Amino acid sequence: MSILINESTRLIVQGITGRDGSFHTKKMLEYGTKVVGGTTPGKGGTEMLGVPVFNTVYEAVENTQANTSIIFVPARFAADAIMEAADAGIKLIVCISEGVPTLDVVEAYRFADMKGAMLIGPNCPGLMSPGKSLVGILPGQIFKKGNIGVISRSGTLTYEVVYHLTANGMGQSSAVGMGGDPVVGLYFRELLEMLQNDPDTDAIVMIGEIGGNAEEQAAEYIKKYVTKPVVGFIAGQSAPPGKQMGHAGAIISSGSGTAAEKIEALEAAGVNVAKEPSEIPEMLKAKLGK
Amino acid sequence: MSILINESTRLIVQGITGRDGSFHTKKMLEYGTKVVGGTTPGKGGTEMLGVPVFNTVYEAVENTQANTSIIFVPARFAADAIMEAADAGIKLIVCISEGVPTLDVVEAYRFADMKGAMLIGPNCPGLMSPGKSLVGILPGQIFKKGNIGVISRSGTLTYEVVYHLTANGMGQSSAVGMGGDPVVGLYFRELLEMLQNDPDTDAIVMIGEIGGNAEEQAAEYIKKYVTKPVVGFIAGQSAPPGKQMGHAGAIISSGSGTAAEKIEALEAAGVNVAKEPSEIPEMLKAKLGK
Amino acid sequence: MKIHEYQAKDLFSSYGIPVKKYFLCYEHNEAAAAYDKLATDYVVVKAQVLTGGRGKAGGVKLAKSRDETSQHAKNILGLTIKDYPVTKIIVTEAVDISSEYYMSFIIDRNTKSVILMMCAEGGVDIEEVAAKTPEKIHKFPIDPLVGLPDYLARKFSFVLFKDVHLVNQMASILQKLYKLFIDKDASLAEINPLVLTEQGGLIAVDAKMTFDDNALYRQHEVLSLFEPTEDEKVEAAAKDKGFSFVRLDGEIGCMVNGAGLAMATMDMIKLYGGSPANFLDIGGSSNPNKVIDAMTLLLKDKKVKVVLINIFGGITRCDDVASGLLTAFKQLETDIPVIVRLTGTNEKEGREMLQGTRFKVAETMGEATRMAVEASK
Amino acid sequence: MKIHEYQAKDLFSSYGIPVKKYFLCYEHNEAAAAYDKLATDYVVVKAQVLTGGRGKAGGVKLAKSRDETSQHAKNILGLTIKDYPVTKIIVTEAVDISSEYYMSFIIDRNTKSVILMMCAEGGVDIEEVAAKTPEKIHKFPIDPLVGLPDYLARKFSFVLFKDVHLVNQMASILQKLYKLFIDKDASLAEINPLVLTEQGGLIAVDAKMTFDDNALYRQHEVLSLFEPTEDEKVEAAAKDKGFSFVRLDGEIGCMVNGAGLAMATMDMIKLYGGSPANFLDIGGSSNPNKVIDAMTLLLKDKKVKVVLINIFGGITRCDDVASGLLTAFKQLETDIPVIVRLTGTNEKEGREMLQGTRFKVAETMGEATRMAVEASK
Repeated sequence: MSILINESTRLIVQGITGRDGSFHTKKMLEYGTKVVGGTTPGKGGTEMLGVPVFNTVYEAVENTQANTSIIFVPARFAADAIMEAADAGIKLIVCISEGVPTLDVVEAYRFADMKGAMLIGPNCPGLMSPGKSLVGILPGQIFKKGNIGVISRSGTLTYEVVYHLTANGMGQSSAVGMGGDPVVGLYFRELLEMLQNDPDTDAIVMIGEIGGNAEEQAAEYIKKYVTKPVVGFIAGQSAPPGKQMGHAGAIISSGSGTAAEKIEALEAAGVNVAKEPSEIPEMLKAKLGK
Repeated sequence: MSILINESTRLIVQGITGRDGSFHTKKMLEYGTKVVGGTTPGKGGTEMLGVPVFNTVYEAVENTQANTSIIFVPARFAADAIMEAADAGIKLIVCISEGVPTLDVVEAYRFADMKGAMLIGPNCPGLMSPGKSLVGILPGQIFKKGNIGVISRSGTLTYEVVYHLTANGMGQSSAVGMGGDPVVGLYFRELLEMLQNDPDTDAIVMIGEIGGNAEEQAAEYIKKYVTKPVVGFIAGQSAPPGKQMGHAGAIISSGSGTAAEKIEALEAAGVNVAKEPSEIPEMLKAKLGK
Repeated sequence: MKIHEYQAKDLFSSYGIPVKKYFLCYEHNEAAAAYDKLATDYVVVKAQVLTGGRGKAGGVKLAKSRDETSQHAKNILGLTIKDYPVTKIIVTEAVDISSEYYMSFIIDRNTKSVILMMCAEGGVDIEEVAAKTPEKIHKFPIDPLVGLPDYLARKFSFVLFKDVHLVNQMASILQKLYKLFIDKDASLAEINPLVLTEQGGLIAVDAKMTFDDNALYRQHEVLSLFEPTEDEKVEAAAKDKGFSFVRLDGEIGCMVNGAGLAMATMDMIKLYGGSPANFLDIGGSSNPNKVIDAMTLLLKDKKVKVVLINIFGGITRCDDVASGLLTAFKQLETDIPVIVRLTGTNEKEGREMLQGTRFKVAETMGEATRMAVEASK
Repeated sequence: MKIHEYQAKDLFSSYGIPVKKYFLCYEHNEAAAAYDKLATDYVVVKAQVLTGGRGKAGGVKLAKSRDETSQHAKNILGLTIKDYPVTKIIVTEAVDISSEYYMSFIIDRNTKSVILMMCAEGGVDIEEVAAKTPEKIHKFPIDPLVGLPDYLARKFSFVLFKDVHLVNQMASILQKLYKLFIDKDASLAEINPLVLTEQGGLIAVDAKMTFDDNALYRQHEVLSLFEPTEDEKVEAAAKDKGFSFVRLDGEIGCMVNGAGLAMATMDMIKLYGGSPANFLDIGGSSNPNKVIDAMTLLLKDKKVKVVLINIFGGITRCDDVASGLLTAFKQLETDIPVIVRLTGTNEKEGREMLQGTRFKVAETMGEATRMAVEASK
């Protein structure tokens, strides 16, 4: 098993003929993802890498029975793309686009929720269920099929952690990059619940960073509901307040959202928090009793 | 039984301290309706006719467990009142106000629907389940408890019909005035379904008028699903095209929405259509085999 | 409320919907001058009247010279189309038509929402298309909480066009017209035809809008465009007094409480071989002043030979209604026959009060109508 | 993006939210003249700086004469508040305070929506209230599809007020501020305090707004108010090149791909006893020009003694990254020590290519950091 995506994931790529869209379509096809279609208004009826292109997501869904979409359109069109996907019946929408205005995300998220669709991102690397499906821009070759679930606010830091896991023989059930913006779709709480319920996940790595209080809320959830071992890592311990560290969501405001607060909350919930990414495999092994 | 309202209807009156609101609150209380509260912003904490007044529908619902509301506010505030009621958890909203802008109704109806609330009206006389509950401005004394369901686009024409029914010893299970505007809430199709399913209703009277094609749609529904006898009446047979006959909804546009079309459709569905209201009791008796 | 084509085009322009330049003219010399000012070969002269069917009535003509423009203008300004005398025309640039389409936003009773209607055949009578080949008309309801974002506008535009440039033009027109519709509380906004020109542009060659009367209180700009007919002035004056009034052709004046009952009364007059002079709903209460106002309105129509008052006493009791009628008629100076039918709460008491007075009292609608029809012959 | 109080008040005014008249001044003589023009007894002189805590820093003073106004202006214009020198002030009419409230709209990560925050205690440090007595702060999420219609604005206003006139005033302020927030893509719109005057009116005595940087492309009016600090100018220039850059105090320059990894690199430097000179995320690819631009940026900071390059080769392979680094440094004239840590796809090949060059190559983040910290001592 895995969460969110697997062998029955049927993916369409919104903005498939763009530079990023076509590049990563190729990567996803190579990984084995069932990319069943793509959209670019006006390019309907053509093909891209052997994949049929449609004018609208509606047509794409009708013709391909897609259930998942990934979005590579420019930031100013991203919210519209999310809403089109949700309205067309897509149930999992992954938005890679970076720099989407926050109020656009607020509206698109609400709309997707009303339509019963789940959103991941925007400004995220997407997600991966090793050996089954890649829906995102994550480097497929560093992953290995296994029983560790990874959820993260960051891209390359996720790769770093996954790299250490794989190097230590610890494969992954699913890895989800949730996105670095203040408002994004699925987050720690929902994903922890999914991983807790996933029979193929034995332990969880959660990678947080400064800003907001999602890690604190995750800690509360873990305390109450998560019985599987959890190891954490929080980036930004040395970040100064009031400065945005790359991710629009990574900012310590008015003394809250600090790494120290998050680490304290997680440790109080029984989560081991690593000082550096390379410690994570050992901590997991200890927790799993291996 | 009855439809929509009965002994467990707990009513609040929105605009209870206004002229119409207070007058009809008195009438409804006299009829035995459980009027449990009312609202007028700024009058919270006072009483009107022994009924507690609240500032908002939220407070009213919280304090009275109301499930139904009736709206007597001026037309320009009516849509806002409908949405407040729906948001506060009211499940049946009856809007008496006349002259509400159509786009306001479109929005309020959509919102109420999203919140799982039913709307009757606007521009309607409300509804009545004789002997149980009156939620509207219908004259209680002309009604009699019985087994005829009455649904109508008109007010006084409904009274006229009910008067004849009662005079002929034929009581009513429920009578609903749906409203005379082009866009209103519950309409023939939904109400026919409720009356068909109501064990205490043995026959149905539907009173239509010119404009739109709701009667034609009702006829189709009756043909397929309604097994109880239905007698109809259509007002406006002599109305000229292009002229609005009082009700904003009663207008023959571009040769469609005529009384002749409606009568034809109803008769094709096995509905007896009366030429004048006074014929209705006899037609019902014949259909009921009495 | 209806407005003229040129007024609708002004609204279109202010929302960025493409229309051709026009000149509004009241006489043929102005039209000739407009031809010169437009500095184009072909112009169209169009009657501006608040009714449809202008083309069939000869109210729309192509002209290819100054003289022809002037001649057409003269002819059209002499027309009366469906009772509307043509008092103004527009002279507008003609377009090179590659193809014609139909589109409109309209309030739909069934879906209880605004719907978009589109058809690949434009410039024709859309109701005929709807009746004969309904599958040619595309209908899309608009969710008021969502409106018409890009993706929907694009989806709908792809129904008519394949070329993405036309799709984008069309999507923009859809979004602007929808915004105009909502902003101004319209009940109809129609472009028929929407023309694709030889040059590849979309342009609204005709423009029709009507507005929700109930919303005019908050639409001052729209209200300023109102040009009531004589009938509409009378109806508006009646509305100010709380009446719904429509003038008809017959001899029996009607005064009824409630729109449905008023329609049923008219119907019964026809059924019994008479002819109603009007539709009049005097609303809920029956206080003497209202009755006086209503009778004054009815008696203005000299064709009225008899008045039929049909009142259902519901919330207001029949005895109160009767005493109101008596009070009112004390102040009215008329000897026209008045039939009164009173039913409802306390009907016997009410009818008794009217016995032996100037009123002829009936018990049922049937009886009252028969009496009125007889008196009108 | 932040704006000044007076700029926020101008926006408030244009949306009909009540504020007191003010004069913007750059020197104390102007402030004295402003006192005369306001023609009132009491005025307030307020520093206009893009940071909080002005009151505690002496940046807000009441004055009751021309001279006092001038003196306060002089003092305040000499202040530096949290590194921001005060270069402008406003002189504004003082209000008779009956009571003070707090209100704001802010984007909330947890509910993924805009929320309204209100508190019956205003003019205080709201974060302190939130920490000590969170129950005093009322929070209401706003559904973006519904917005803030009358009934909701009224509901929320009744939380603070009982008198219906105040409720209506408050509801109107809520609706206008929400509209401003949405129209301008704000991330915060705060009134603290919102004052109920002795005369019974509500007025925004302070005004604070910040805006979403991602939306500035469509907010030209807001963007025109931008007054970047020196640091922000450097950061903006870096952003134009596709970098996320934040200047810090230390000696170890960092160049990392990815924001999370860049933060983790800074953290590890501190953990190992060093001090990072910056946060620098160079983004996805590692083409030579990007590396040259990044090094140029880092070397502008004369405190930088060593550079740590931490690259995870994901989509881009490590051997490609290595050849990019070699090409870039051929063109760079610097002999500063550069530690490179390369991990990911084809890492061995990549590291081999860098052996025997000017780069010190490390395998792990730990090793690289230790080397960098050592070199910085």
